[in-house]
Amino acid sequence: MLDVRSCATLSEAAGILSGDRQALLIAGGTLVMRDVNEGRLTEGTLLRVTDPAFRQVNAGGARVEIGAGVTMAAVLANRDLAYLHAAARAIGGPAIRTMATIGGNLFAETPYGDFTVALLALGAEVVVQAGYGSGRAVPLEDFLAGRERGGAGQAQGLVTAVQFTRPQNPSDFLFRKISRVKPKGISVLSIAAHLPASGGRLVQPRVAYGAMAPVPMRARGVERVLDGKPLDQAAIQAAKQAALEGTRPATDAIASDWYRREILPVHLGRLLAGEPR
Amino acid sequence: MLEMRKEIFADERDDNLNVVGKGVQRQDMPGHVTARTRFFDDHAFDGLLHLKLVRSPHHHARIRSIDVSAAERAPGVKRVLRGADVPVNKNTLLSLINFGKDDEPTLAVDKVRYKGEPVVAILADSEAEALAARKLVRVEYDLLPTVFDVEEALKPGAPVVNETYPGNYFEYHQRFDHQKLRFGDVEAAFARADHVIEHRYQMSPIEHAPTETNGTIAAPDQNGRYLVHSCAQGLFFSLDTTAKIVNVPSNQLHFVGGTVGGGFGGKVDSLTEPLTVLGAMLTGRPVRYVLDREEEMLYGSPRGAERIYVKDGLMRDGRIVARYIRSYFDAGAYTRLSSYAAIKCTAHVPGPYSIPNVASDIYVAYTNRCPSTAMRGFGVTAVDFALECQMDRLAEAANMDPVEFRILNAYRDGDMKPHRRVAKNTALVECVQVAAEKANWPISEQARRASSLTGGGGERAQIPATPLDERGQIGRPDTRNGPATQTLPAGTTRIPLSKQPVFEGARDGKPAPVQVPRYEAPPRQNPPPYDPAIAPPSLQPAYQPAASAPPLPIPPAAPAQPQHGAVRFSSVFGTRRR
Amino acid sequence: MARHEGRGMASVNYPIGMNLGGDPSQALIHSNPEGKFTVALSAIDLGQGMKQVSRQIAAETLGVPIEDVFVDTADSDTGPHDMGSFASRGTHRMGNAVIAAAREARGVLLDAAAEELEVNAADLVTDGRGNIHVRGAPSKTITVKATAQAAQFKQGKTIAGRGIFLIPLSAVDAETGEMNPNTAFAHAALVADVSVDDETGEVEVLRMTSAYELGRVINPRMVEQQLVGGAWMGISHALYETPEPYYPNPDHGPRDFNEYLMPGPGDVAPYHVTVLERPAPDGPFGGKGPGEMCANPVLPAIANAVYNAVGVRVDELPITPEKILRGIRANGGVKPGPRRGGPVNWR
Amino acid sequence: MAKLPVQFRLNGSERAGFVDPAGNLLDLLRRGLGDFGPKYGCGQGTCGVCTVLVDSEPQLSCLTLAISCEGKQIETASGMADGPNLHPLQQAFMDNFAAQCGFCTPGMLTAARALLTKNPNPTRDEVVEAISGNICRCTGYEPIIAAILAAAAGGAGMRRA
Repeated sequence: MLDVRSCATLSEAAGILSGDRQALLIAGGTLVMRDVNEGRLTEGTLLRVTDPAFRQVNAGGARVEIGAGVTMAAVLANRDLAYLHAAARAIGGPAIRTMATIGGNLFAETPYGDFTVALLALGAEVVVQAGYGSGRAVPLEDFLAGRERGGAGQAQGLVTAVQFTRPQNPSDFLFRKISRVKPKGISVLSIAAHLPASGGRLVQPRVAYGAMAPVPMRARGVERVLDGKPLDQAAIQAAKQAALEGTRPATDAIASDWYRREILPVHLGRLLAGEPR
Repeated sequence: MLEMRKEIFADERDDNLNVVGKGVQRQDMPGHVTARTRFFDDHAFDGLLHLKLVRSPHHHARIRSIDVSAAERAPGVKRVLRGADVPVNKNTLLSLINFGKDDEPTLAVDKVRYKGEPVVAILADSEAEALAARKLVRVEYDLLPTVFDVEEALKPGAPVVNETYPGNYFEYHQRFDHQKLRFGDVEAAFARADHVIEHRYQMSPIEHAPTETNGTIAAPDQNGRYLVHSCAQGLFFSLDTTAKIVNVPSNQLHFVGGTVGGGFGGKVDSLTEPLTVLGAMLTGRPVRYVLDREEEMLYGSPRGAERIYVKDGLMRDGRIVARYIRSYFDAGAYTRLSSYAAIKCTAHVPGPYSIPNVASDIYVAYTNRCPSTAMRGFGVTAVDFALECQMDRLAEAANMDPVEFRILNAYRDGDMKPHRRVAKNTALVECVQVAAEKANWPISEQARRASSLTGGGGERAQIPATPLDERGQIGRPDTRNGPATQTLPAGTTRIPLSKQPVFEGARDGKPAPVQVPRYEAPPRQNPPPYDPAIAPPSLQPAYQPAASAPPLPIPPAAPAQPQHGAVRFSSVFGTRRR
Repeated sequence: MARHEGRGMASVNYPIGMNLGGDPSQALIHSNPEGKFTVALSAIDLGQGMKQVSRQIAAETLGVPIEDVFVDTADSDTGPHDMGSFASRGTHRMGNAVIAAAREARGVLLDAAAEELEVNAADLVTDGRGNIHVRGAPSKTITVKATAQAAQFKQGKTIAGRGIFLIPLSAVDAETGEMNPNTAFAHAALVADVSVDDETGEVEVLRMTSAYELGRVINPRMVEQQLVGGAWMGISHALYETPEPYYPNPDHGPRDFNEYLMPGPGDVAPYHVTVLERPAPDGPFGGKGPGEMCANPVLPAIANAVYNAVGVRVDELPITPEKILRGIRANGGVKPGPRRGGPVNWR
Repeated sequence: MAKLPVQFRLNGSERAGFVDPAGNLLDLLRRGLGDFGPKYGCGQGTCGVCTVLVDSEPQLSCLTLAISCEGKQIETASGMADGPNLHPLQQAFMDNFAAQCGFCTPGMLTAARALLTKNPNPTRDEVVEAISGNICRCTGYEPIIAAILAAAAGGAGMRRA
């Protein structure tokens, strides 16, 4: 049977996680409790973290840190995080957003995990604490690669927070989730783009996709063709041409891999051009 | 937004009513908004056990062994049920009306025929304990070849899904692998039509997806009875099915329900009642068995898929002169209610249009998927999709506006329908006219003047001469393309008209208080006697012209039978229960 | 990118009740000593409004106020047998059974009133507000309440009635399919306006306009509920939902309401329904039953509208963006059909 | 496994129960405390029929650890009416015939209540967003949207949500 332990500090939770293979962190509950309710998770220990640091947001400065236990609703309530509101609002309905956390979203299986796509486009790092030591920052891309390799990313330790550099200009950050059902639906795909510009030209743009690979992925081909270019028709056309590089979408109940590939360039083009979906 | 058009058909109604016709508040609404409405699961019982199923992970497999010993020892587990524990472990839903053979176990014994088929039931003190114990059940399977396509399933050599029906089709009238409809000569009409247009349509399976999943609570009551909180769409239908499977007299079961969180057809199969009652009987404890959402989605019996071929003969002036439909119901692994849908579908062909030559062959095919069942529009929704898409194509081929085309071909009062009954009380023309008007879809003066009350009958009331055939004899796929065997003369009917409805209660001799239902006088024809329960159809005269037929005698009452079930009468179609 | 508007229509009929009959419904009605009636059934209310439909029919037939009638269903110990709530049979079959039971109860009620008023029961009428009086002489009157009290405490009468409605089962001919199917049919026609995105294949249902003929409407608000909710389900069937997205391949079945696609509250299409009433000769007050058919015309009307918009026929449901996109590719581009009137005559 | 105690205010009254450590709030409310207002519809967080307010915020009780509710304020649809007086949202749902089977209604009302508490004058889009996590299979949503807008127009949000 399942037991539950409450941990007053992140270190305590990290220590238990590293020592007990049957221990599992529970934050908002939207992933773990479903597994409990449906009988996939019947043994082990659920760890609750009551440490306030787990729910802390430092969003005022250039370097942003959001605790892994911060909910989507808390993101939406934070004006300093306005550039992330579209991504936070893409997660579930209001009740889910009251519960679902940034940290949980990092573990959500495709085609879920749309908030992580936004973090990926922001070049976020994941703070992972293994054992009782202190946390270390891992590039989100590496973290996701580890998740894809190892199934549960939990083996890497306790995710305590995510960090990233705040976009200079919030309007440089774009996010769009394509779903069949409105206003709330599971992803056909999602796209996030951070497009900082200098002198009318894009500088090191970062673009990420959800549901186009087993885990959220960077669109390196798109980033390459956009880098150093003005965001004009020609650049958008080139981005659409490069859109599919590296994609490995799945066929699932929502859409086929074929369809995902067909519409990704379309939606990327519309997003970059500032057109409605 | 709803608008009433009282002036249309006003002369056929008396609108001087007190409360009928008024938009007064629903009796159940205060309960709904205060959350006081009690659904089946909204009842507290002390000592409640929770039932969870082990289901087949395979689409088709032989069960080599089932080991429940570890599960039986697991914490909180009070009982583990296997097929052998089910008193009558073979049933078909329509056995209650003597239609079809028992073909479905409550818990699989020798093999599983679809992914998700129930194999073992676990009863424990909590859901969590039942779920944990579920992981401890060991079932070994030998995989069997599968078939998922309805037409593949009917080919010789296809894997046999359900041994009760070894040809993978439901058997109609102990003669055919499908239900026929024959009215006029479609082949001759195709030959002289200006266009012959044939297309294939595929209705998808649909999950009913009521927000309340299927479930039951059963509790031992006083006097050896069991109180059963049920979400069934047919209370006695479920009670009788349960009584048969757990093998108790029906009055040992006290079913309470009637307030259901959505059904749409998904709660007619008694998916949970029998096992829950059995669990309560064997443990002496109240038992709750509720499908979780994934079970409801994947194993809660969907609307069956249907594949429909429509072939039409069309004249340049837009008249449809022939329609032939070949349709396949995907029953999944067991019959449930598909056999009935095929009959209903046959009655619905060719849609609300007057077509002088119509034929159809409706098959029910077994495949290795979750058994399908009734859903909102059962037997009709899919055909309407096919027919109305086809109508759009025909209108285009005739170079006609789709609205004009519907009105031209619409059935009207007095038209003979292909199942050889006269259409009455029709209103398709008026619906099309009003919809076009509100949508601002311009139509011709002629179409605007059309009426359901005129233009029907006369020549359109005649039953044409009809070629018959013996295609699709049971066990003989080689006969599927056989020739016509004989021609029924024009005007022939064989089935007695329905008896007057029984409308009992007002025997006090008092004047009728308000309008009461009227039932139409039977038409003047006197069809010949026909009762396949007394004599199989093959022993009947091949045909009998209506004019020479004797008056219809009143059939004798069906003898009482000792089996379970609310309604008892002899088989009227299909294969009789064994 | 371009969005293309299209318009399509469909017309249908629908059989009311189990196809071949043989599906009885029964009702019991009784009054308490105050003239308040209980209708005991075993019919099922799964949201379609069985309780309220039975209640209105009972009140109308009894001639008493709606507040004086409650429907109690379903309990197999107290409610007599009913086949169930399916096949659009509730209003038609059970409605008739309730009428039969209510007529009998009303007969006793009027008998008791006649005895109190010392008149002939045949001369009595009810006003639907709780009073019984002599036809043409409203001052010669007694309340239903006083009548019920007199009947039960003075006259020794039970104000009760029982009813059954059964269309006897009939047979089907093996060779011709001849049969006596349903006796009542409802009708509908529906026009759908859609917009199709030619780069993504996505369909937006812009609006729908329909006309339904349903026999006598027992309660127009509840008819509206059925038709509006059913049209939403029709859109869902047409464009979104299925447990087997790659049928007949059984893989990728949805496991929850996220994966099982249905239109959300943001996908609602404006919808206008006009209702016609051609009473069914054998229906309760001429009623038929809108419960099942309300999704049916939506599916083909949308399919035909998509064809009108972009020239793609999708003959396999659901009409997913993928199928439309593949169709546009196969056709070498969008092929819009002729414009068909509009804009609609409603708002 | 030993049961754990948990205590909170449910619709204004102090209530307590014992639960499995990993037991969810929905089971405690329904089977432990007899509040059958919140329904079981999926156990997955995909249907919204179990929606309750935890400290005024909407949560899915099927995904909420019961023990995490210690000391909190839980409100369900069962406690919405003020004695015999319906909450304006309840009245608006009645007036707009916004329920058929009624199974999604408690969750819908709760989701709408959460909206109007924060936003007494929502737009249609905001209403749609507020109920986007709640499935209704009967009504086609339109009557529910209309009811919530009507309740807001009548001042439900400001009066008492």
